[in-house]
Amino acid sequence: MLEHLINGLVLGGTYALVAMGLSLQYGIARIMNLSFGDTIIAACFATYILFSSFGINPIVALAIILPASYIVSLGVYRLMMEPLVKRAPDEGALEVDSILLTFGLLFVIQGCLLVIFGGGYISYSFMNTPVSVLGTLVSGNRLLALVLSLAIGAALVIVLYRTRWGMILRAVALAPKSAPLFGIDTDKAARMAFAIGGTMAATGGVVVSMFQTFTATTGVVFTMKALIVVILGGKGSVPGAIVAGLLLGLVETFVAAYIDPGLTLASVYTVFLLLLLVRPNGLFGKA
Amino acid sequence: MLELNNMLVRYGKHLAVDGVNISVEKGEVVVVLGANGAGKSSILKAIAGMVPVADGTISLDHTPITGMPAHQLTNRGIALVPEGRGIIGRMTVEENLRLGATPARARDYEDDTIAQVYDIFPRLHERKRQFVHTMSGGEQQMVAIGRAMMSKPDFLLLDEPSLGLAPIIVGDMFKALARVRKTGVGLLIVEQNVKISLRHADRGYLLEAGRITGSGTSDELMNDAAVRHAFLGGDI
Amino acid sequence: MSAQLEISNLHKRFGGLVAVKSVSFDLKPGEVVGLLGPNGSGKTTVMNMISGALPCDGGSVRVGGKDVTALKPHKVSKHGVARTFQLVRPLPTLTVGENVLLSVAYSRKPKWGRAAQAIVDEKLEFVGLAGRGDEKVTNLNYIDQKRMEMARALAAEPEILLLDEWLAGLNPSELRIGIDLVQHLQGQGMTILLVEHIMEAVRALCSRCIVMSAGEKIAEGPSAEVLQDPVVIKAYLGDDHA
Amino acid sequence: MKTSIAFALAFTALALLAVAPLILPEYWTGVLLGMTGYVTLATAWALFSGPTRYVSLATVAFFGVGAYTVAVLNEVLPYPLVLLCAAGIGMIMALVVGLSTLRLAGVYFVIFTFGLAELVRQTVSWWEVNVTYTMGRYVFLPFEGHHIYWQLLALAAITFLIAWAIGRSRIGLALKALGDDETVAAHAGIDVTRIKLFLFVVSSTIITLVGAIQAPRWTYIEPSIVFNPTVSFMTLIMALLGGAMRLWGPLVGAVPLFLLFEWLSGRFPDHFSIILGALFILIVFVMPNGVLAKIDDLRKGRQS
Amino acid sequence: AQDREAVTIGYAISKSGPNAGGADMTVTPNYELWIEEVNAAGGLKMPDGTRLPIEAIAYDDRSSTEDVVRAIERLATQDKVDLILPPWGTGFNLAIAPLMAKFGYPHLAGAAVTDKASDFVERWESSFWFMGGSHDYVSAFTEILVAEREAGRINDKISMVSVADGFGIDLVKAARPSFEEAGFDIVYDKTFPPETSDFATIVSEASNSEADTFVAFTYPPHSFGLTKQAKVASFNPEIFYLGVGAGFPVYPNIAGGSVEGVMSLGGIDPNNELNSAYRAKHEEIIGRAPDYWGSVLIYASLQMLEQAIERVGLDKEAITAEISTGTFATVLGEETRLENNQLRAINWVGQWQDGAFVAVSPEGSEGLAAVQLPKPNWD
Ligand SMILES: Nc1ncnc2c1ncn2[C@@H]1O[C@H](COP(=O)(O)OP(=O)(O)OP(=O)(O)O)[C@@H](O)[C@H]1O
Ligand SMILES: Nc1ncnc2c1ncn2[C@@H]1O[C@H](COP(=O)(O)OP(=O)(O)OP(=O)(O)O)[C@@H](O)[C@H]1O
Ligand SMILES: [Mg+2]
Ligand SMILES: [Mg+2]
Repeated sequence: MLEHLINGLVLGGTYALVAMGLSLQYGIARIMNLSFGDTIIAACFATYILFSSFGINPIVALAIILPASYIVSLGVYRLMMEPLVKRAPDEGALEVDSILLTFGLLFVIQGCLLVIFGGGYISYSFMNTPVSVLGTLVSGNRLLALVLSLAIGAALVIVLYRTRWGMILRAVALAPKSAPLFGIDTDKAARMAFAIGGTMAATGGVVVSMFQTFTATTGVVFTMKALIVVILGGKGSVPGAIVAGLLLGLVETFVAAYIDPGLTLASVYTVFLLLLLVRPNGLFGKA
Repeated sequence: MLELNNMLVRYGKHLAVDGVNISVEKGEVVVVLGANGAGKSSILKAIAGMVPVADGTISLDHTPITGMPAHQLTNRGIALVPEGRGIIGRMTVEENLRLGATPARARDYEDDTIAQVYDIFPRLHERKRQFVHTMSGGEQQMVAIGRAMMSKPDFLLLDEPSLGLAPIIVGDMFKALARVRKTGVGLLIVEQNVKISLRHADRGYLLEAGRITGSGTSDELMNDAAVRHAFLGGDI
Repeated sequence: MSAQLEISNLHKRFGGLVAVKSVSFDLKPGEVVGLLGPNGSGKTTVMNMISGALPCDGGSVRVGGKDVTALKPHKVSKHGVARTFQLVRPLPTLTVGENVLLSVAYSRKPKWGRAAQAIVDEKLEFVGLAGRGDEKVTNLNYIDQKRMEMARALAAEPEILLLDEWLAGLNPSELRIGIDLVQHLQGQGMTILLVEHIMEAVRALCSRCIVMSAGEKIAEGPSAEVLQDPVVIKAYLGDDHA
Repeated sequence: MKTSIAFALAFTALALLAVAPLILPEYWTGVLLGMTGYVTLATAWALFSGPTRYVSLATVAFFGVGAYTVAVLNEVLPYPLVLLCAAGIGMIMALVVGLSTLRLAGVYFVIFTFGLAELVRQTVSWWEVNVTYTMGRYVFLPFEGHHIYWQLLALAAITFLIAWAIGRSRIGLALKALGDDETVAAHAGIDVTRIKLFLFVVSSTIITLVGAIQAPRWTYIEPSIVFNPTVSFMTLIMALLGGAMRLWGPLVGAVPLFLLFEWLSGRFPDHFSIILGALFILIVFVMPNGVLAKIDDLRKGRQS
Repeated sequence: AQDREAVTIGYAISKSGPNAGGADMTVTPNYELWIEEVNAAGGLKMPDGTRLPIEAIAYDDRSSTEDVVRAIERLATQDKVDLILPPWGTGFNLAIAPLMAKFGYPHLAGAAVTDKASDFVERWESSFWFMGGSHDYVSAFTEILVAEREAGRINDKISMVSVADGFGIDLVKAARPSFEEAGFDIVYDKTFPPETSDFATIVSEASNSEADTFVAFTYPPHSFGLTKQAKVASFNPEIFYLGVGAGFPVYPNIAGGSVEGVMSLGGIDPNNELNSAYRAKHEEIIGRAPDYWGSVLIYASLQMLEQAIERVGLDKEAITAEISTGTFATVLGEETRLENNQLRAINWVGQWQDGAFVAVSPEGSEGLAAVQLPKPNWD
């Protein structure tokens, strides 16, 4: 029981970690980023190359990959998203545009990865060492994912709900048209939110690459898992993303343990669908 | 002083504001009167940087501010309370107000100003934890004005502030605006409620189809036959 | 004569806030009644409960003797209730004419094709939008959008019309036009519940007024009397209007 | 008058398309087949999702269920009955889904439908693994490419007819209205729930049939093959590209996109993804509101 | 056809989409390697001794069945290629089988595991099946289990997991009766969805089951994930058998080097020089080593095709007949031949021994390494 609880939280930590970035990008920058998972995979590959070809430890690699991904995301936003945001007459139009655009971006990233690395499975071993948590052996790298996601999540929640800067970000998320009247530079806020979201995707990628087998084409899986978590948590709600991520991790683990591993995903989706029916705006979403 | 010089606003081919000259001094209340669609809102939006100015200039204390983005204008001391209020429905009253103090010029006074706003609109104080979108129309209008005051503006632009307010609140609000004005803020008000707005204004402009067709002090306008006919609706 | 609209003990809670507290009143056929009250006193909420937009937490709404309390808006509309909204709500992807046509097509006596078009034209003309049916609604200015909304409500051939601050935002001369329009409807025998903050309009239109404050009915009676009532002055009108 | 000309034109086009496999080489029949499949999917999708703006990613759930029905029943029942069963199952599923999702809006609906498709796939997998003990199923129906193509073409024609009829009826108007503002629509007397449900069922049934008709082409069927989420995405993208609010929009999106995919995957098999993605990005920038809107713009531009 | 200047060979393969990973490991590199080698030698040798270079046409099927079917139609009727090489995967090979038969192309289904090969051979006479069926793999493995039990090294309990797709289910369906008939007790038997990436619970349940034998019919991501989790949880059963992926050259890295004793499908004979030469060549040209199971079989099928052409020319029917009845020298051995259009000279079980994945249960050939059990500790 305790063992499953811990395993579930550890698994959920990964989901939460991956989803928070998307929550920022979608909630604040209002970009429905279908290439989010491919950003994660790109970071996985970067970590793998740094590790296997240059012998750089993935933890150290974070110091290279995070700034790089921030800059790249910023560039992507400036270059591709900003024109769309500028021209969008309403939110619906921006949503459609961003879906189409990031769908294209997804293919570009995936295509580049395929050309450079081929389609094969990549996996390596780092921090795959057992750590005992209350008697349960969990792998170090997965534990790292949980710890990171809780730490980042806590930091984000504090920033968003306790600082003016966070309030500004939320204001942009909630009322982009009105925000300038408050003296808020909406472009800047959206840009930063998008870039931070991208950086968090990269963080997720670095950590995930340590334990998960990936290929150039597995990004979609992450995008979809992240979207599910974001939506279940409630659009734009960071605490929601964390709770939803952990919840799904627990559901998966308990179903695998007590019912049938064959039903893990089915039950994740069932829980997701049922909760949405009860709370049509997600766990933490506002009606 | 806030000064519009031959300002033009266009929506596509449609010319909504056709070369207007308007000026407002600090501590002055100026009202713009005009029929629906005359271009009143467009003027305010253009000053606040919410729509582009097609031609002409806007200057603030003789420095040109034409074409500045809205958030910078707020920091220069221009605050707009737009039609539709421009507040954040899914935040609480207090958050909206505090967020109103985002411009650097307003930060230091945040607590004082908020006390002042609560003093003027006690209802907001009662409801400070309520989400704005669940409030009644009139309550939301109060939040909007309060939020604008939070940015410590030199010039406050109000687009039909009395719209949908109960008479008692309209009265209170204009009294409150009079207090705001006493703090040295210049007010540019667009109103349909001609009687009460002229009563509180120093000067006014008449706008017809995007052009200024008349101007004068409140008393002059109040007694002007054309104004009485068009805006004071004869006998009502 | 029995009441056209009969509201008894209506109740509505939003979380901890009681927005409407056992409010009761009746409208007789052909009456134009003002529903007044300070901002946030629950007027729109009452209208929403009548039209079915919000479920009631208690009490009942009867239209022409039939209980419509638990009905959805589309069912209520079939009992002859139509409304406008406090903030205009045009349907932007439809043209002006289509906005109105919609009501015709789904009214109690639905029509489609030529017959429907005739009604649309008639209603547009009535509100002063003759010949503008093909324009985009978003191109209409504020007052014309309000007119369109009125036409849309009328196109359902209702017996009861709920007008939520339909006259707000009009300048005095426009207001005159608006008042004439409502008076015209009154002349046709329409029963109207009118929420309005413009006293000129209330005085001109309403034979009777109901005043709410903080969710409760605080006064009811002939307009002239109600508007002199010190309680109403204190809660709603303020000394300026006294 | 104009309608009858349009009908004559459409009929001629249909006739030409119908005889095409007799003239064209087999490969082009295959292309037409795939294209007609997507045109039908996109048009059926837009039938519901276009005007209501409920962006559905459940396409593949219905598509896959259609294919699976054929896989399960093709040796038990005569083919027409199999199709009928598929349609029936699709219809019932759409009713259940429709009834349960009516409260959801916007992106919540989008992701819900995606989750739904995944749930269906997981459930079918689990069922096959644990209950029927068969993972892959075989469909040995004596159909060649052009047989399948003709069926799809007929279905496409019917779909267009339905879409056209709905667009002209008061249901079409109601749909647009509730896409704009459900509250207003309800106050105008529209039973919002019923109409949404009706359209969802019609659209989903057609989608189910597309899956059913296409299944015999693959001989072997397993969940990962027929519940491939790409189908949902492609359908959505095609409809949005052409313009989901218009009758011809999905077609105008599906045809060039399909041909483009085909050409790219043949011409640049190793760089397919990159080029496709780049083109997509370009399209978003050049044709913000879909191809038809762009054409409209251009036409207006020339006139003035 | 004497005036021709080249032989066109077409294929459609998953270069993108979920199948790209599998295709990129076992199939595509071998096609590229073979074509490069043949062309480097001047081309395919014809019966008259001339050589014709290969012109390859490759399409991406984007992991979609509809696309692979259309690509075959395109190759056959539009490009009118001389020969078509098959795609990756059981489902895709079945999807194109009717077309290959219809257009008369020999169909050398390489990356496809099916127990129905005998039926398919009758249905599609020009089809050839190179990977055997699940029964073959399972019964070879069962024999090993029985021997181990008799030697007293393992108990009679087995815990077994499988991935819920065609491959995993076929194997597990064959395994259940096979293990049970051999007197084993399957104490844990679960199937998980292919998207699963976390194996903590599965490993912990399996390790609680007291079985000495752990069997996983899985794909590479799962095989890798199970390995990592087993190491973390110190789950070290006497027999640790995994599906696809455990025979990949990268596998030792994933397990942090300690792979000794892990078993899987396939395996090679380290003393087979043809095979060693092939591996060296693969590394040289493709830049990485081939896997120890499918690659060899795919490459062998290409060699058979090459030799058949040398004997009978480019006539498709003649090639089909030759492959069906001829004897060929391949990386599998000097005398490779098909039985009823199926390759049987397959190494059914392999095991990591001293850093190499060696065959411990080949069918009817020598060079058998002995099984070494129990599996030592992970590190
Ligand atoms: N975003 C826009 N796009 C196109 N035309 C617009 C836009 N905003 C306003 N207009 C048009 O410009 C003109 C002036 O509009 P504006 O809103 O400034 O008028 P107003 O005097 O404020 O009227 P009201 O009293 O109705 O608020 C109107 O004809 C209006 O239709
Ligand atoms: N959906 C809701 N959730 C929570 N509170 C609500 C909701 N709708 C209304 N309220 C509250 O109920 C009270 C009554 O609101 P209502 O809109 O009926 O007022 P009103 O009398 O129409 O005011 P106004 O004249 O300003 O339009 C207000 O205090 C408002 O904040
Ligand atoms: Mg205005
Ligand atoms: Mg109200």
